[in-house]
Formats: sequence, C-alpha cells, structure tokens
Amino acid sequence: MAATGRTGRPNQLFRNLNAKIASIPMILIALVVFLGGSVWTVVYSFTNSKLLPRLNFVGLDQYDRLWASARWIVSIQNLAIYGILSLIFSLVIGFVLAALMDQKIRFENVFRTIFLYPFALSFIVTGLVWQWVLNPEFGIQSVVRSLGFTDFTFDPLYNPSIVIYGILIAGLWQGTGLVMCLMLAGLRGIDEDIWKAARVDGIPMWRTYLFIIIPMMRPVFITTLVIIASGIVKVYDLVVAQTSGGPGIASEVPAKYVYDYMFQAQNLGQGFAASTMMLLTVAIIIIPWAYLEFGGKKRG
Amino acid sequence: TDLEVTHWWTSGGEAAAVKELAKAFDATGNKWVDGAIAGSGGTARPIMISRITGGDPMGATQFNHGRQAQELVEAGLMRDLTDLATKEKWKEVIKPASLLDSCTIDGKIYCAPVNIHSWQWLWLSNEAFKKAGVDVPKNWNDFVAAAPALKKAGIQPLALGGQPWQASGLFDTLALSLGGKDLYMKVYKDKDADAAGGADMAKVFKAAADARDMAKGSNVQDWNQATNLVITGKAGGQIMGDWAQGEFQLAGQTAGKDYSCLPGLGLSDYITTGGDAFYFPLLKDKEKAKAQEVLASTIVSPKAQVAFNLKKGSLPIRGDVDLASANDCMKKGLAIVAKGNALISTDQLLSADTQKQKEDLFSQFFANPSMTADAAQKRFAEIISSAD
Amino acid sequence: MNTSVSIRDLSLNFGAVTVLKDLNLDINDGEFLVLLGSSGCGKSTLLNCIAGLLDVSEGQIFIKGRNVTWEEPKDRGIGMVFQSYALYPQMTVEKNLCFGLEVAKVPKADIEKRVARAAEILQIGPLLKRKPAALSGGQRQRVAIGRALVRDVDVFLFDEPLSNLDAKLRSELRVEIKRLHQSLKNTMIYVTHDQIEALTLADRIAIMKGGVIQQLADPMTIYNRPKNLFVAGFIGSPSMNFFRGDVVERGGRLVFIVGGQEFSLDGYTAETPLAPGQKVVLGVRPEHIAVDGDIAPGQEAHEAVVDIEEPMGADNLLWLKLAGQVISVRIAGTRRYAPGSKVRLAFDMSVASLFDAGTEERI
Amino acid sequence: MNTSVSIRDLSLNFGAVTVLKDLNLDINDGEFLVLLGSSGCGKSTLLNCIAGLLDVSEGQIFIKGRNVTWEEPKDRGIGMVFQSYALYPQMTVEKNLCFGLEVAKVPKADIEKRVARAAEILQIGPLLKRKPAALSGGQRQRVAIGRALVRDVDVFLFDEPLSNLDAKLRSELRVEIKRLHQSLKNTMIYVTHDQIEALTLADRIAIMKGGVIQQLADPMTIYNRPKNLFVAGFIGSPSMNFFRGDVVERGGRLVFIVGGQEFSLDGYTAETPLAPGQKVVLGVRPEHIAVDGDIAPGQEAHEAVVDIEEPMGADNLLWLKLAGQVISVRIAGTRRYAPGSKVRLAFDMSVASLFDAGTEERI
Amino acid sequence: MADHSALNSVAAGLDPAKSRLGEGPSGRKPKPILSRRNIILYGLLFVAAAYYLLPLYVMVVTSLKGMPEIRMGNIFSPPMEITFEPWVKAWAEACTGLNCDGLSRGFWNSVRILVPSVLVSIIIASVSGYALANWKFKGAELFFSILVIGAFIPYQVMIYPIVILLREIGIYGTLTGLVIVHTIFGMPILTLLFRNYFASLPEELFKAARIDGAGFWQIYFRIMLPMSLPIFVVAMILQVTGIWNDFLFGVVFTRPDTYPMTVQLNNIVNSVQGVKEYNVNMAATILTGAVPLIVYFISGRLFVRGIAAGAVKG
Ligand SMILES: Nc1ncnc2c1ncn2[C@@H]1O[C@H](COP(=O)(O)OP(=O)(O)OP(=O)(O)O)[C@@H](O)[C@H]1O
Ligand SMILES: Nc1ncnc2c1ncn2[C@@H]1O[C@H](COP(=O)(O)OP(=O)(O)OP(=O)(O)O)[C@@H](O)[C@H]1O
Ligand SMILES: [Mg+2]
Ligand SMILES: [Mg+2]
Repeated sequence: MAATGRTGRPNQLFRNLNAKIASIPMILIALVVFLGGSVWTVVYSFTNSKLLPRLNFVGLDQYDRLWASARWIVSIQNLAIYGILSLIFSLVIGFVLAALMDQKIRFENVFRTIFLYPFALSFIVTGLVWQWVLNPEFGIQSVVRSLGFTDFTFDPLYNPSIVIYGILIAGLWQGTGLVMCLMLAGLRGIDEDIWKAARVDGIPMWRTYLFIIIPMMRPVFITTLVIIASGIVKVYDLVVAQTSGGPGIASEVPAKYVYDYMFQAQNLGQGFAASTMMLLTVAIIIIPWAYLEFGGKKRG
Repeated sequence: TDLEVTHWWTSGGEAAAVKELAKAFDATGNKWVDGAIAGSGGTARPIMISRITGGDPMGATQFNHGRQAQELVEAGLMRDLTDLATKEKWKEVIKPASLLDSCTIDGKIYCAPVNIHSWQWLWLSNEAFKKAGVDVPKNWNDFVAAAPALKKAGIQPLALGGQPWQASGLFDTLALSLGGKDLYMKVYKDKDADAAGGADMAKVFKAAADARDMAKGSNVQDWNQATNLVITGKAGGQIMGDWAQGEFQLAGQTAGKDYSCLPGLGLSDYITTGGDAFYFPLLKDKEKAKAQEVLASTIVSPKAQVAFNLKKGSLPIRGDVDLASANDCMKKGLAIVAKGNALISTDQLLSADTQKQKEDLFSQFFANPSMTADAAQKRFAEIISSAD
Repeated sequence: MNTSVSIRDLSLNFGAVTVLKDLNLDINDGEFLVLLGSSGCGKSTLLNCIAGLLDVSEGQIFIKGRNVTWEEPKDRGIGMVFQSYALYPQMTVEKNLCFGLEVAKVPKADIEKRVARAAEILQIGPLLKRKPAALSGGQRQRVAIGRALVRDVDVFLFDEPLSNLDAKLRSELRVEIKRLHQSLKNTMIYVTHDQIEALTLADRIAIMKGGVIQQLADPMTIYNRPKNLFVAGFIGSPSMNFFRGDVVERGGRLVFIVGGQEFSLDGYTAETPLAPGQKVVLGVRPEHIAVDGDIAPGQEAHEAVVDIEEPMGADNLLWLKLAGQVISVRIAGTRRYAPGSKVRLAFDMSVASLFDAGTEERI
Repeated sequence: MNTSVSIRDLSLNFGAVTVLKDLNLDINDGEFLVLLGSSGCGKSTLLNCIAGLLDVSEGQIFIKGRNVTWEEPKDRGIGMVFQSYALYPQMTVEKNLCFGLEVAKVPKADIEKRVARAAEILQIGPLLKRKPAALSGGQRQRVAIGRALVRDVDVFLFDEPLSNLDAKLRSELRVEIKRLHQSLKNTMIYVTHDQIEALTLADRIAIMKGGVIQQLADPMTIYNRPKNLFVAGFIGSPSMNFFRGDVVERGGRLVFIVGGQEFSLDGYTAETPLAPGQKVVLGVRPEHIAVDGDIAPGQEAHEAVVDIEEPMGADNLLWLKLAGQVISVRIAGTRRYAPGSKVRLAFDMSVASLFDAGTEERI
Repeated sequence: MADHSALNSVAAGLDPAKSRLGEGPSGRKPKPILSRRNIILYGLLFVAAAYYLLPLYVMVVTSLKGMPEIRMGNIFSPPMEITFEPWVKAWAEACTGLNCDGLSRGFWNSVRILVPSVLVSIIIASVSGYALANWKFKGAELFFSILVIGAFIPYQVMIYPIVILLREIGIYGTLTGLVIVHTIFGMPILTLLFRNYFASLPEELFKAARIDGAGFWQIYFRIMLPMSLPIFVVAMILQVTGIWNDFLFGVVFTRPDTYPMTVQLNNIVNSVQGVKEYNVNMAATILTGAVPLIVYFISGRLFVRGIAAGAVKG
C-alpha cells in the first residue's frame, strides 16, 4: 500500500485547536482565579497581614486565634445548624411541593410561579422583608397580640437563642422554589410505568414516593444537595440584611467573619485563616463528590 | 474639577453637615461628587480600601482618626499634605494637637481632620422623666436609680442600637467615666492586661451589666434610631457620642428644654477626642491633585469648620473659631477641651483588629444576658493582652 | 367456556380526542389474547383501561363476571408487565417480588412460598439478591413477570413486554411466555406490534386500528382469511402482494385481470358471490407463489423478471417485476437468482384473498 | 479489484479498556460490507474510527489508498448515516441536505443540482421544505441517507440505520438500500446487529466479538459454514441446535453420540480429519431437520416429542425434546402438531456443522 | 354506588337495542370536586402559597401606606389610604448623603452593568460547556472540576485576589472589570448547566455535523445554538437575577456614580434620617426586585423546562 498522506501521529496539542482556544477563558478562570486565588489565600493565612497582604509568616498563629475566638465558634455552630436544617427542610419542603404539583393540579403555572418568585429576589431584599415581617413591634407578633393573644411571643430576630431559625425561615422562603423546580423536573423524568406498576401492586401513594420514587431520584437529590450546599457555605447577605449578625453575635456566620476580619478589623491574615478553614470544609465535602461525578465515571 | 469624596455620613444630621462642606468646596469652583456609602464605617471602609488598593482611588475619603489608614500610608498610596499644612500653619491652629498627631506618620502629615468627636455623653429625654415622675438625672448613678420608675411608666430606660460598635463605645465610655483617666490610659494606652482584669475594671463591668439590663428591649439597629427613641420620649436616655446632637437639632429640639446632655456621664470631667479626618489618595491627574489641596484647605478653613460642626453636633478642630451659635451641649464640650481634659480616643489607641474583637465581645455581652460580667472581663483582659 | 374479561361499549377520550370507541370484547377463561396493531392505535390505552390505570369515559369492564369499572387496579385481580420492565430499581429482585405482598400484609411464610415458586417457574432463583441494574434485559423482564406471578392474579396483562429486547432474547422469552401460559392456564392479554409474537403466542388475535377492533380470530384465520385489506396487509412479513384489478368472465369462468395478465380464479372460494366487472384487490402471500421447479404440472404460470434477491439464510426473498409492479416471493434459501433473470411463477389461489376495491372487505 | 478501505493493525482503547484490538480489514471498491455483532462488541467504534470521529490508539486507516488516519472526517471522502438519523432539527430537509455543501463552499448551482438528484433518487422531493419533526421515521432515515448522498463520497458508512424503525418499514428500507447500492456502486460499510439485514444486504459479512473479527466471508459461507461456535450460534433465527457429544467408531464408520442416540456422520465433509473419541459439538439448523413426511426414504431417523409449537404464518416452529434437550425445527406453516405428540426426524448432515468442543473451531 | 347504577340503568334503558351494558357502574368514575384528596391537596397548596405570598403582600401593602398609618401597627392590614408617595420618593427622591435622586440612577447603572455581564458570561460559559461536552481534550475535566469546586468558595475569599488581579491588569473600577468579575463567578454553575445540556443532545448530531465538514464554531453557531433555547433561558434568568441582585461586587468594584441599584437600595434603607421610612424602603425593595421578577413571570415556564434539561440530567 502506497503510504500517501500523513502517517505520523500529529502533535496532540494542536488537535481540536479551536476547542482549546475556546476553553482558554475557562482554564484561566479555573487556574488563575479559583486555584490561584485559593492558594494565595491559604499562603497568606500563615502571615500576619493586616490591612495589606504581607509575606511575614507567623506559622499557625492565626489559626490558634481563630479557634480561640468565641465568635468563630458561634459562626461555625450557626452554619452547622443553618446548614443541616436548611438542607433537610429545603429537600423536604421542595419535594413535598413538587409532589403536590405533580398531581395534575389545576393552575399549576400559577402555583409554580408563586413558589418560585422569591428566588428572583436577592438575599438583601429577602432579609429586609423578613426582618420586617418578623419585627415584633409591627410584624407577626404584634398582629397576633392584637388579636387578643397578648402573651404571644414570636421575635426570632431579637432572641439570641433562636435568631438563626429566623434566618432559616427567610432562607427557605427564598430557596425552596428552586428546589421544588429541580424536584419537579426529576419527578417528571420518572418512567410513568413505575407508577402504574406500583398502582397495580396496590402500593399506596405515600409508600410509592417513599420507597420507590425518592430512591430513584438519587441523582436529582445529589444535584440539589450540591446547589443548596454551595449556597449555604456562602450565606452572608441574608444575615447582613436581616440581623447584621445580631443580636450580639448570635447569628454570625463564617462568611461574615471572613469579611469583617479582612476589611473591618483590617486583619487580612485572620480573615484568610477563616477562609482557609471554610475552603477546607468545602473541599472535604466536595472533592469526593466531584471525583465521583466528573472523574470516576467516563461519559460516552 | 470634579472630586469624588467618599464617606459614611448618611444620617440626617450628618448629611446636612456634609452639605456644608460640599457647598464650601463648590464655592472654590470645583465640584464635590458625593460618594456616600450607607451603613456606617464598617460597611464603607472595606469599599474605600479596596478601591485605593485596587488602583481606582477616589479624590478624598473619610476615615476615623487614627490607625485605620496607617498601612495605606505606609504602602505609599496616600498623599502627603505636609507642604499645605506648613503653609496654612495647621500645627498651630489645630487643637488639641493629638488630632494632627494621628495624621502624622514619620513626620509627615497625611490627613485633614474635620471634627472632634467625643463619645462620653449621656443624652436624656426630659419628657420621659417627666412622664415617669422623676427628676432628670444629673449623672449616671441618678440615671440608674431612675430606671425602675421609667420602666414602670412603660419607658425604655436606656436606648442601645444593635450595631456592635455602639456596645463597644458604651463600654469604653463607662470605663473612662466610671473608672477614671488613669485606668483608661492604663488599659487602652498601655494595654495593661492586669489592669483590664483588675478590681477597678470589674466595677465598670458591673455597671455595664446594669446598662445591659436597662437596655433590654430596645429592638433597634442603628444608633440614630436609638437616638430617635430618646427624641420621641420612648426611651429615657442613650449613651452616644456627640454626633447624636445633630439628630436632636434636626428634630428641632432644644438642649436643656427638650433634652439634656451629660458629658462624662456627669461623673467625670474627661472626654476623648477622636473624630473624622479626610485622607487624600495619591492621584496621577494633576488637576485633581490640585483640587485635593483645595479641598484639604477648605476643610480646615474656619468658615467650613463652623458650618460643618454646627450641623453635625461635633466640635471644631481649631481653637480660633467663634462658636457663638453653639448650643449648651457643644459649649460644655468646648469647655472641657479648652481645659485640656481631652484624651486620645480608642480609635487612635487600638488597632482596628483589637477594636473589632472588642466589638464582638461587647455586642455579645449586651445581647446575651447569660454572659456574666466576670466572663466578659476575662475575655476583655485577653484581648487587651494581645492588643497592638 | 366462561368469559374472564368482558368489555362492554368501552369508549375513552383524552379531552376531545377519542382513542377507543364503543369497544366490545369478550375474553375466555384461560385464553391467550393478543392485541395487535400499529403504533398509536390504542392498544396500551385499552390495556390500561382493563387494569384500571385509566378511567373509562363510557362503558363497563367485567373481570370474572364482576363489574370492576370503578375499582382500583389492585382489587381487579390483574397483574401487569410493562415494556420498560418498571422494576423498582433500588430494591433487590426479591424485594421487587415481595413488595406488593408486604404492603398487602400477606403473611411472611406465604410470601416466601410464593416468591420461591415464581423464582422456580421463571428460573430467577440465583438472581434474587441482585438489583435490577445488575440484570440483563431478559432477566429483568422475567422478574417483571414474576412480580405479576406472585400476586396470584386471574388475568395477566402484558404491554409489549419483549420490545426492548434484542431478537435472540425476544424469541427465547417468547417461548418461555408460551410455556408459562401452558402451565399456568391464566387468562393473558398481550399487547404487541410484533406479528411473529402475535402469531406464535395467541389463542386469538384482535387486530386494532384507530381504536376499533378490525378482526378478532385465531392466528390461522387471521393469517389465511384476513377480513379486510388492512388486516391482510398488516399481517405477514414481507407483506402480502396486492394487485388492484378487475374480475372478468372468460369462457364462462371468472378470471382476475391486472396489467394485461390474467389469473384464473377457479381455486378461490369466495364468501360472497363474485360478479364480472367487479373491481377487486387480489392478495397473495409471498410463500404462496410457486417459482419455476415448484410449479405443479399444469398449473397456470406467468413470467416475471428478478429485480433483486434477499437471501436470508433459510429462505431467499425474491423481488420480481410482474404486471407492472414489484412483488415478493419466498423460496428456499438454497435457490439463488441473479437480478435480471427471468422466472416463471404460479399463484396458489386456494390460499389467496380477494377484497372489494371499494369497501376493502374480503369477498 | 481495488481496495477502497483498508484497516491496518487498528487498536483503540478507552482509557484502560481495549475496545478494538489489532484489527485488519480490507474492503473492496464497491463492496457492501456488513459489520455484524452483538451489542457492545465495538462495531460503532470501528465505524467511528473509519469516519475519523474517534482517534485511533494504534494502526492506520487507508481510504482509496490514502492514509487518512489523522485526517479530519470531512476530508476522508465518507458519508455517514446514524441510527438516530441525526438530522439537524431546526433546519428544513433541504437545508439539512445543503448544510455540508454550504460549509464546503460548493457553488449554489451545483448544490441545487445535487440536492435535486438526491431527492429524486430517494423520492423525498415533496418533503424538502419540511422540518425533520414533521417526517416519519422512514422519511427521516431517507433524508439522512440523502445527506451522505449529496456529498458525493466514496464510502458510505451506516450505523444501524434501520434499528429505530418498525419491522415493516425496516424491510422496505432494506430493499431500498440494496437497490441504492446496486445503482450507485459505492463502497458501503454497514453496521447492524440484525442478521436478516446482514444476510440480505452484504457482499461480505464481518462478524465481530469483543473487538475482534471472528469471520469475514460472504453471507452463504457464514450461514452454512460458520468458522466457529460463536458465529454458528450468532447467525440464524432461531439459533442452530447444538449437541455436545462424542465421535465414536461404529463398524468402521464414524458416528456422533449424544444422550445415547447415534447420528451417522457419513454425509459430513470435515475440514480437518475426525478421530474417534473426539469431543465435538454438532450443530444443525432448524430448517435442516426433516420431520415425518419430509424424511427421505432410507434416511436415518430419530424419535422426538413435541414440546410446544410456534406457528408463524408461513412457517411453523416446533420445539422438540430430543436426546435430553429441546431443539427447534422449522416446518411449513400448514403442518401443525399438538404438544406431546411424537414425531420422527432426520438431520441433513451435509449442511450440518461440527466443532471441536475445546477450541470451538469448525472441524 | 347504588344510586349510580340506578342512574346508569335508566341511561341504558334509553337505548336498549344498542347497549350490552350489564349491572353495576358504568362510564366515567365520578370524581367529586371536594374529595378528601382534593381538600388535602389544594389545602396544602394554598397554605404554602400563603407563606410564599405573605412577604410580597406585606411589601406591597406597606409601600402604599403613609408613615402614620404604619406606626399605628398592623403590617397586614390593607392601606386605608393608598399613597404613591413612597414610590415616588424611593424612585426619585430618597437621599444617600448628598445625592437625592433615589433609585433611578442606580436603575440605569444596573442596566448598563447587567446587559454586558449577562451576555459575556453566557457566551463564555456556553462555549466552554460546549467544548467540554463535545470536544473533550486532555485535562478539560480537571479544569472543569476545579471550576465546579470554585462554585463553593465564598465570594469573600476571592475578593482580595481579584482586586489585586484587576489592579494588575489595570481595569479595576471599570465596567470591564465588573463584567469580568460577574463572568468569573457565573462560570461554574453556568458551565455545568451548558455542559450537561450539550451532553444531553444526541452525540450523533455532532458527529454528523463533523462529517459534513463543519468546524468548532460552525457546529456551535449553526447546530447547537438553535437547539439550545431552553438552557439559554435558564442561564439568562440565573444571570439576570444573580447580577441584578448582586451587592458585594457592585459595591466593591464600582464607584458611586456607577453604583447599581442594589447598592442604592442598601444606601437608601440604611440611610436612616430620623425614623425608618418603612414604606419608602418597601417601595425601593419592590422596585429593585422588579426586573428579575418580571423576567421570572415572563419566562418561568421555559425555566422549568430548561432546568429539567440542564441540571437534573447530571
Ligand atoms: N395522556 C394522553 N393524552 C392524550 N392523548 C393520548 C394520551 N395517551 C395516549 N394518547 C393518544 O392515544 C392514542 C393511543 O395511544 P396508545 O398508547 O394506546 O397507543 P398504542 O397502541 O399503545 O401505541 P404503541 O404501540 O406506540 O405503544 C395515541 O394516538 C396517543 O397519541
Ligand atoms: N466513550 C467511551 N468510553 C468508554 N468506553 C466506551 C466508549 N464508547 C464505547 N465504549 C465501550 O466500547 C465498547 C464498544 O462500543 P460500541 O459502541 O462500538 O459497541 P457497538 O458494537 O456499536 O454496540 P451497539 O450494537 O450497542 O451499538 C462497549 O463496551 C462500550 O462500553
Ligand atoms: Mg403502547
Ligand atoms: Mg453501536
């Protein structure tokens, strides 16, 4: 056979050159901003940088101080409470709403819009509105009291021991619509034959949801979990708008700690140490997931 | 030339005062581009700093006196005003001298002070006490004693906003007014942890715990909302800096008649003098640089000083201006300053980092009745021992 | 024989669309009835009505003589097997089989017995601990059948159970289902659009089109004596060859003329009398056309040209040009013809079909 | 004859998995080659390598003598038709046909001419202005073929083009593709797992398993003389009947013994000499077993019991119990047997296959 | 049941010749509108809807009241006297410092920020997603994984490095800089969406186009884009709401004359002059939320569809 044409394997770098060129922004963002930025942050967390970053290493001092700080501990606890409850309630409420919506109801569009519209509003707006609704002098408490229940007390934003639940109420209000949407999409993706099979088997509806449908929606739950979780870690605006971390430090969260110490206390090193702790937590949760999702199984 | 000026003066009295500065500056043929950022210095400062370090500096910016801008200066990002200051003899006119000292780094002057603020004031609503049927207190102790009567009358004894710096400021005020000058200097200037944990300080903490009880139930966030409670007679009093004056004034109230003010909480003859100053980032644009100089000189000028400080309720930075139109309260303050009883404020003595930790501590302390004075004092001593 | 399932005047509309119309059907006890029709003709809809998964718009459904029109699926004594298997993916095979029984609070021992029996019948014993994802398509379908089996139902409903399987598995499972029916003797209603399945499995086939049953009869009748043109064309692969032509009298005998060629109708037994001049369609299946050597002596023969041939191993399919159209003829796989070669062929009129060109009904 | 496509030592790995291994294949100019194999054996992968849609791991590909191993798909002179049609849904049929030509900047007039020709060949003229969504499956596939046609390529690649169609359409389009090949005389490489398609369309069939070609030969050879047990079992529906037994000498002649029954091997022409004591597998196709009346006088016959029968219209498939196993036998559709009845049967050894039980290669 | 069958037999009696109907129920199973199932179902839905609507109601009602009425108490009671004063004030008169032009200025700034940011971020993310889904190359998944993990990094952590980065490039404080920042933080989730969506399109379509000779960009523009409306709608909605609602970047990366609406909102709400003007705050809040809300109301249906296509098929 006459060997005309190219014989050798061409340089791999130049195959699909266009694709690689088009991916440059993504690669730059991933490497320079996300990876570079994170590494930069971690490195500077070992320094005593104040207002401006300085490479003056002090070992683990910033971390020692961080973990000795009552506010950081409270922040972590709050994040844990808020995170766990927010996950549970978002998933439960989102799923229940989606299940209700999936019953071939009338006015589905109207209900869906109602559940989803808060998602269009920023946390700042959400925080302001709920601050208003939960205000004991004007809001729910005063209304209920004016109805004659004078002992009624509902002032989550002014009670340090339950303030985080006040924030949770607002957070759920804002976010469950999206969860419902995701769940609904997942429900609609389930083979209708499964429902029929369950009906023929005489399995009641709630059991079908619980034992058959929910396990089948695992991928949707995972996607949703990731989306909610990424929001939880970042929760900041909501707290700032609703309580500014108060009363006292009762509703502080890690992201706010980072921001306050970096900029208000002008102690970058401390802020970076706190960010590094957050990064570490996120990494511990996310990397195994990302590995399973994107690295482990090869797509066709 | 347009010059963008950033600051966080957005309450009623503050905005009115800023307007005077702007007017004065505009009169020089330049234009004041207002860059107000609402939500107190805590919100505004990060933005200002980001912009300066990010290479997009404004023409001038407000900072508190003291150490907030120190690193920016050290990094060579700020403009040196020494020439102007020498020309206009700032060293001589600006009183007390500590104000200019905190603008001075390595012998160079980097900021133009605008006003003097003192924290140690107790503002009282005359109407509230009338309603409660007690005399208007003459000092903090009277006030504490009157609290039950106020409560009975359905009046909040002490108004305190939720912002952390208010709690922290209240405590510092108690420390100076109840603990005295020496204790104040030992703790805040010398960072003496033993003093901070000592018996004298314990008394202050005890008083803070009382204040906490009196403040319970004031569900407001901003300082001026708290002031408003006093203005409207819903609260008996508020410990707040002299800037609260501006709010009373704006509400059309008269000192002595509608409200009373007690510098040093009526117990002590010392106040601290902190305040605001304008810093001028280094700009490339020659025109703007010139305008910066004009602004600096405008700020320090007697006319602007009078106009501004009357509106703001703070004291002017120069001793050579005539404040005939000042009201009772301001005059009390001026008298103390004139006596030389002005101390350096905590803003200048402590780093922002320490201040922040203090704020965290006291906002927690004031919001959380279950935190004992002892525990708070222990933590306070820790903060002071590691302060810089 | 008793009727097991009885459908009376059944109609079903989706909004304005009528999918089933005045449908009547009686299925005998133990019968294997196949619903056959092209996609969208309403087979699944009918099955779902019987199962109670769809509410009927009009009419009644009786199972074992009981009016079940408004009853819940689980109370109807039916089991159903779906094309997509519809196994519960996160449960083991065993759990899939038990789940319905557990919910119905059948005693444990009883459940075990039934599962064991089903596992034995379907030979899925070794798979019981696996999850559906770890099963092949055929195994999954067997489990799906098992799920119906354990419920001890009177009537089995199959909705294209084998469509998702490849040809080999399909023919294997077909045999198994047939065997299952022979041993269980349950009533089975089986939807498919695969005619091989229909022909091999059915006791009777109901051919549907547009929500109406076209013909209901046993496979051989359907195959050999289709009631109308639709049924004739639908059944058989390759399709029956159709010739549109006229009946003409030639010397006292009736012949069929198309494209100038004449075919004697002597062997044909008409159900309604034929008249000369009638426009008709003649249908002859590919295997009912004899070629060259197969032609019996004396049989009327015509000449045709080979267009293409399709060898299929056992058989060889010839596409011939005759009377201006292409027809298919099935011959043994060993006999080969080159395209363009000439062949002689003869129709076996005794098994041919004649339809009225207008009404398309069998004559 | 010239080779049109030539594959040399081709290997392809996905990560650690080797999908194709040292594959060699020469396809002649104008040949219709079918790649046949079960799911996942690497057929599509091979086709994608030829098309340039996958980078090979090792080896070379030549088309028309040119090494195209690293060329872009568009430069290889190939056209490809996919199982899912892969029509651009937002473009009209016409636009679908033109797209490749427009991209290649072919002059407008030329494009029109070529589209018109393709439309004529494939009879899709009236559909040109429609969008794919408005077409039936068969029409879509025709358009997909047209898209390859307009590009005037040397080699057509088909990846299971008919799998998504129903049985009827499938057989129609099969004939059309055959006709297309006869008129265009292009090289065509056709992937399928439907053996009927393979047998009817191919000039040669390559049977693949696990990325290796098992046998490459013309359909009749593959059908009648399968090279190994896999090919034998893979081709033919229902499958060839296999008997695992021994070769034994009886009176100087070799016979095959299974389950106590003896079958004379006289008629079998072995490729390698048979030896007594050898363990072998005997394979006989269902249509090579004569039943009752079909048995030639004097032919060796055995008795069997009918298990079930599957009437399929033209044929009737009998499942019989013989020598302890169930075998299938194909008889004419008109002959029926009740389950349980006894039949006599005889194997046609001249077309049977014998495999070594160990190597599974043909003997 | 009994009376139904009675009814049916009457109905059957009308046409005895045709009907073969037997005893018992016939025809459509009656479904009372007030069945227990419906009561529970709609009951739950209405309760949930009330929870979601309550804040909106409070916002609207409050924004239409005068301050005296608000001080009197009940936030839920409808306004006795409707006034649009707060709206006018919020839009055009509210003060921050010396600037008393309310939200109006911020609105146009927001638009100026929004349009390029949405366009650029969607373009870059969709091309990246397309490259990831269809033109796999070595390392692509690694970069993508980093990107996705990046979605979890609190913004605060990244602000400082980005300030430095933009300063080094010299675009800090410009619109370009802000657009880049929005693009960066929109990347992870958008790329994920686009990648999943493009991966869910039949791969054969892409192969067919390659055989037809179309290159990277031709396939993107002529084949993929026209098929991707739903996912573009989702991306558009997410970005419009995200960018419009952004506060942190708006405040850090702009200057006062280009402050977006959220920053103005924050300024207005936090510039308490005397008493908190809740009605103005609420009007400002509604005005600020209006743009994303309108986008949702208009394209919500496509949003759900796109979510199904892009997010759930992970
Ligand atoms: N829920 C529904 N709403 C509206 N029309 C429907 C619905 N379900 C089915 N149809 C219509 O009813 C007709 C019959 O559908 P059915 O599923 O019974 O067909 P089928 O014979 O089972 O077809 P296939 O062989 O494809 O399964 C179709 O035309 C279909 O479009
Ligand atoms: N992108 C991929 N990554 C990893 N493995 C793959 C990939 N594509 C295909 N495979 C594997 O390669 C093998 C061959 O796949 P291929 O698609 O060629 O099979 P096929 O013969 O075409 O099957 P089918 O008849 O189902 O189309 C399969 O085992 C498959 O799992
Ligand atoms: Mg169906
Ligand atoms: Mg394939």
